[in-house]
Amino acid sequence: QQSQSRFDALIGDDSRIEPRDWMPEPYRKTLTRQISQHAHSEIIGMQPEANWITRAPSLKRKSILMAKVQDEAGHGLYLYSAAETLGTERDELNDQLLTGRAKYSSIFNYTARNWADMGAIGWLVDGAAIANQVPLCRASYGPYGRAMVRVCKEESFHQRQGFEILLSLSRGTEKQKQMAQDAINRFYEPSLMMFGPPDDQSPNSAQSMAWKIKRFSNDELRQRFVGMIAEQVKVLGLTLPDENLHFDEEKKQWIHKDLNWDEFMNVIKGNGPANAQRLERRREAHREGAWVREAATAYAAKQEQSEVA
Amino acid sequence: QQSQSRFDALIGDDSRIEPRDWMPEPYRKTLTRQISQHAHSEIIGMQPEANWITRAPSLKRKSILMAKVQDEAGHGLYLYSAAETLGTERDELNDQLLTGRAKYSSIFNYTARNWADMGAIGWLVDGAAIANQVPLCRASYGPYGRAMVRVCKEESFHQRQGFEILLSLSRGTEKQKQMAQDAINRFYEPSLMMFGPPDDQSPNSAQSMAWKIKRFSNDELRQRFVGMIAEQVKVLGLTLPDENLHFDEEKKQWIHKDLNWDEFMNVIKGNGPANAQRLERRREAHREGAWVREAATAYAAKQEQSEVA
Amino acid sequence: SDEVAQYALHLGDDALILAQRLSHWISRAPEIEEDIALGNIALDVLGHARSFLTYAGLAWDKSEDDLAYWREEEDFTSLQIVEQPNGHFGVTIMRQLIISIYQHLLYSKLLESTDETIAAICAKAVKEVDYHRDHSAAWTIRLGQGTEESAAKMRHALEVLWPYTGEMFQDEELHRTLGDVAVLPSTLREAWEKEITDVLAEAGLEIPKSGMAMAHGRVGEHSEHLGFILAEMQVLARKHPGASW
Amino acid sequence: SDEVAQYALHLGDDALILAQRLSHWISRAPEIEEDIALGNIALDVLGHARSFLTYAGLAWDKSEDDLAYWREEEDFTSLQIVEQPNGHFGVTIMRQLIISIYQHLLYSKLLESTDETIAAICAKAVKEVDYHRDHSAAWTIRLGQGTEESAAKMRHALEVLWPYTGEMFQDEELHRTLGDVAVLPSTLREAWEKEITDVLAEAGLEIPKSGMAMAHGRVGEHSEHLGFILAEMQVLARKHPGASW
Repeated sequence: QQSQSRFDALIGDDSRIEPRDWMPEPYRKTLTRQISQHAHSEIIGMQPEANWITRAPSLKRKSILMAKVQDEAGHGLYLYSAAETLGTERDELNDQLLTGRAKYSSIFNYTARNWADMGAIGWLVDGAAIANQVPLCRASYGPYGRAMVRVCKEESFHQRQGFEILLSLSRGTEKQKQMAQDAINRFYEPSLMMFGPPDDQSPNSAQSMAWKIKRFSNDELRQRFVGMIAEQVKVLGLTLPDENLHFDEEKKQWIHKDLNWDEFMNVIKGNGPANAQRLERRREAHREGAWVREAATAYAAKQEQSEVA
Repeated sequence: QQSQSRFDALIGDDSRIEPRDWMPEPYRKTLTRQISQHAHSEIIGMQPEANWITRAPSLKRKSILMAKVQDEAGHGLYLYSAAETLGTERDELNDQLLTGRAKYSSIFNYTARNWADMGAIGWLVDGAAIANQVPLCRASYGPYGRAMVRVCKEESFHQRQGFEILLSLSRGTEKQKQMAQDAINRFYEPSLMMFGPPDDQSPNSAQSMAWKIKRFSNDELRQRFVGMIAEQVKVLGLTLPDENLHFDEEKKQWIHKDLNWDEFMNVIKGNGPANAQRLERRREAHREGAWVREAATAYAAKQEQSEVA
Repeated sequence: SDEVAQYALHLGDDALILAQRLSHWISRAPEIEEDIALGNIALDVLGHARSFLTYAGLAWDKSEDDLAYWREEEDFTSLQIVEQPNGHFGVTIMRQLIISIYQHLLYSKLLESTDETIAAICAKAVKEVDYHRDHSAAWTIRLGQGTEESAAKMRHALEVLWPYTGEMFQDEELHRTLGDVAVLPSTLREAWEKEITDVLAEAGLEIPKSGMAMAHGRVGEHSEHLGFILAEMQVLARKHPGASW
Repeated sequence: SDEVAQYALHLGDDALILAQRLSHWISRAPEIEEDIALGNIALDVLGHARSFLTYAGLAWDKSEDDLAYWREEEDFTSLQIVEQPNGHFGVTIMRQLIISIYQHLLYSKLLESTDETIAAICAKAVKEVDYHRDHSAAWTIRLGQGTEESAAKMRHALEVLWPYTGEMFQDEELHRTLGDVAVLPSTLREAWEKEITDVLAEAGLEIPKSGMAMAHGRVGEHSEHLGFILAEMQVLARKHPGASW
């Protein structure tokens, strides 16, 4: 009870909870789920972009793309480490992913069908991710907040690179411009849905806000994001596939099209265009890599033994 | 001794030796080696052509090429069956191939680097094979001779298809013509070497001739072949990479360039451009297919048991 | 008509991409008999593709090769099931079982298509597809009941491929427009499910519980695999525009 | 000069094709740490490729992309060792060990190249290649001494790759022409053999007895793999001639 009040005080003070601190089990559980989902998203999120590394249309773009996908692997690692501080091992977290018990960001279950998707993913998907994540840098759990600081810094770099890809295409040939518009058309709605269901249908948000994990509601974040891209798309000379998108001066909010939440739920359930492929790729890497991990473990054990002897 | 004289009489009469007949061990051994080498050559020979199936430049050519490579698999099967009648099992023959104890035709250790190679392989390689094989249709060992009849019929069809590929290219664009000439340049010499070393350096030939396995000497066959292609190349409007190739009216023979027998021996030893690749592909297919063959065997055993029960 | 051509294109694209996938096995199969068998199937299926594409091309003054080599990914109308990677032998067999039962039902019904050419192509194709179906069913049973390893591999194959079976039964506007020329894909579902369930049951395999992937290959929305398939298939032809071979 | 450019092209092509092969591992490695490590190596090597190709292109008024995307197979001058398929992780590691020991020796010597640009590129590259060498040596030892399975896989990797090591030490006319600009490949052999033998010994592996494949990548005679690598690498760029990205 003393622990609980100390915890409440820390939260109340906007101080940070650290691994050694007592915390309520639901807080630990919620954070473990959220951080590991985030880590899984980074790892699965490598795939749509890795899909274009070998075909990148210039060496410069290939190099930037490789670096980006590699950064995502790095983010995955920090986040798994942060999650581990809450007491669940990485192997267990990975197992949750491979067996389908853990989720990851639904957006990565869409396919990266053309090169411009590398731009749209950077601009819209990373953009939405940043909008979500910047407030998380102040999340009440220390290791998570600190991991987020590093992640956000790199992500905003990625977002700019994505925007640049689209900018080059939009200033390119007619076909390139079409590719860019096509990619934006496909990623616009899914990226808006990355903020989660509307506030009145998001039951878990209130608790997360109270715990100062979450700082803004889904709709607040979505508003901020849509406002930003509505401006940026003009620079591209392209359009968002949302004819009536506008800022309602009276309500002081952006009015966007109705989002397809049925599709969203269906993708979350595992039925998106690429869920099966994404998970199978992870499982395959795990399966085919088993002998390597076993050998590394065996070797480490031998080394330890010979050091002891 | 009675057996030996009966065998000698059959050979003398140009009759056929059949599996149930007595035969001298060296005859059995020589034939087993020759037939299985021939079978291996068909199987390994699938690879340079299979390399272009997925990239064939028209659906018609793709279809013809697929059928051809498949025929080669079929020839491999007849020939393994013929070899098995001499008392060695296919598994053992295959093992000899995979472990490098058995040889196959050295020509398949060259790479198929461009589409025109599909033409050159058909015209020159299959052409040389036919020149070698037509006399084998009368080989003294019955099952071998009969297998050869079927093989030769299909091979001559393949040769014509190869010639047609080159003809289309030679009548095509400048680049296509160059491809065709390049392929001929690369396959000319290796195809002449398919008949084996010059007669004065071919120690085993005499015995094979006496046994009526071989009917013509290496040089005789090479002469016949080079005369044929020297004519045919004119129809293509292309050239053989052998400036001084001519028929010497006095010696009544074709004079061709000196062949690079050092290279030939080196390729036979395993050091050709593709030996390592060809064998590894076979080993890989064998390795990766092991579970399938095991399952088929296990299933067959279960079926047998349930029929007995 | 343009619609009939579009329909022929659907059928042709399925066959073309499937043949391309299958042909990769030639010289790599677990035993030589299977090099021949898979080669045969690939060859048959390529033949169907050529007939359908040639027929489709008539409406647009295009040859089979124009359609195969000079369209972009988004113009291909193949189902995503045929684009799925070969994987291990069991995956290829399972994919073949799924698609050949489907094609057998479809072509059988199309014998009564009011479009004579489509009916005629199917009349030849249906016999061949019947063999493909038998071949893949026999292997599915053999591997399903073979060893523990082979049974596990077949369960894996089924799990990986199942999400792409839903797309095969999606009705499109085109099918309705075409009426008796075409077959409404949804009408094949029941028979297909019964047939495959029977084979799987004999193999000791169960239909996975997983849902269906959102797949819209018919309108050019493909899996991430097709781009790689086409890059390889088209590379040589595209280096020589206008050439004959 | 044209010769210097040609030499830079050799070095650049080796690096480019190797980077292309390595990059395929990203998102497929046995553990995430290796996604990062192999990605790092690929990225370094791609960087070297870009420097060398940019430099080569100066002589011919071509950009790095002109050279990477618009040459045909026979114009590439890469060694066949870098074209070899990734295979299992052990094959990739062994290929990396072979090539990075080689590149480390080569770049170290090229620090004294009389061509300043080449020396400068190598000055940066040699430090990175040093890490690649350490990384692949550490894995070779770990896998060679790990389990029976991993040791068998490493023996297999070595056997499959060894025939392509001979080509690395072939002297060409070009090297003689260039004198102190270049390094005669044959002069690297002894040091390379010593270094790799030491690593292999520590890994419990033996140099295979197999001979060397006739390989002439430097004059555009490639293994059958390169065509497939280029088809994929160049497909998008070639669909948009003249476009900027």
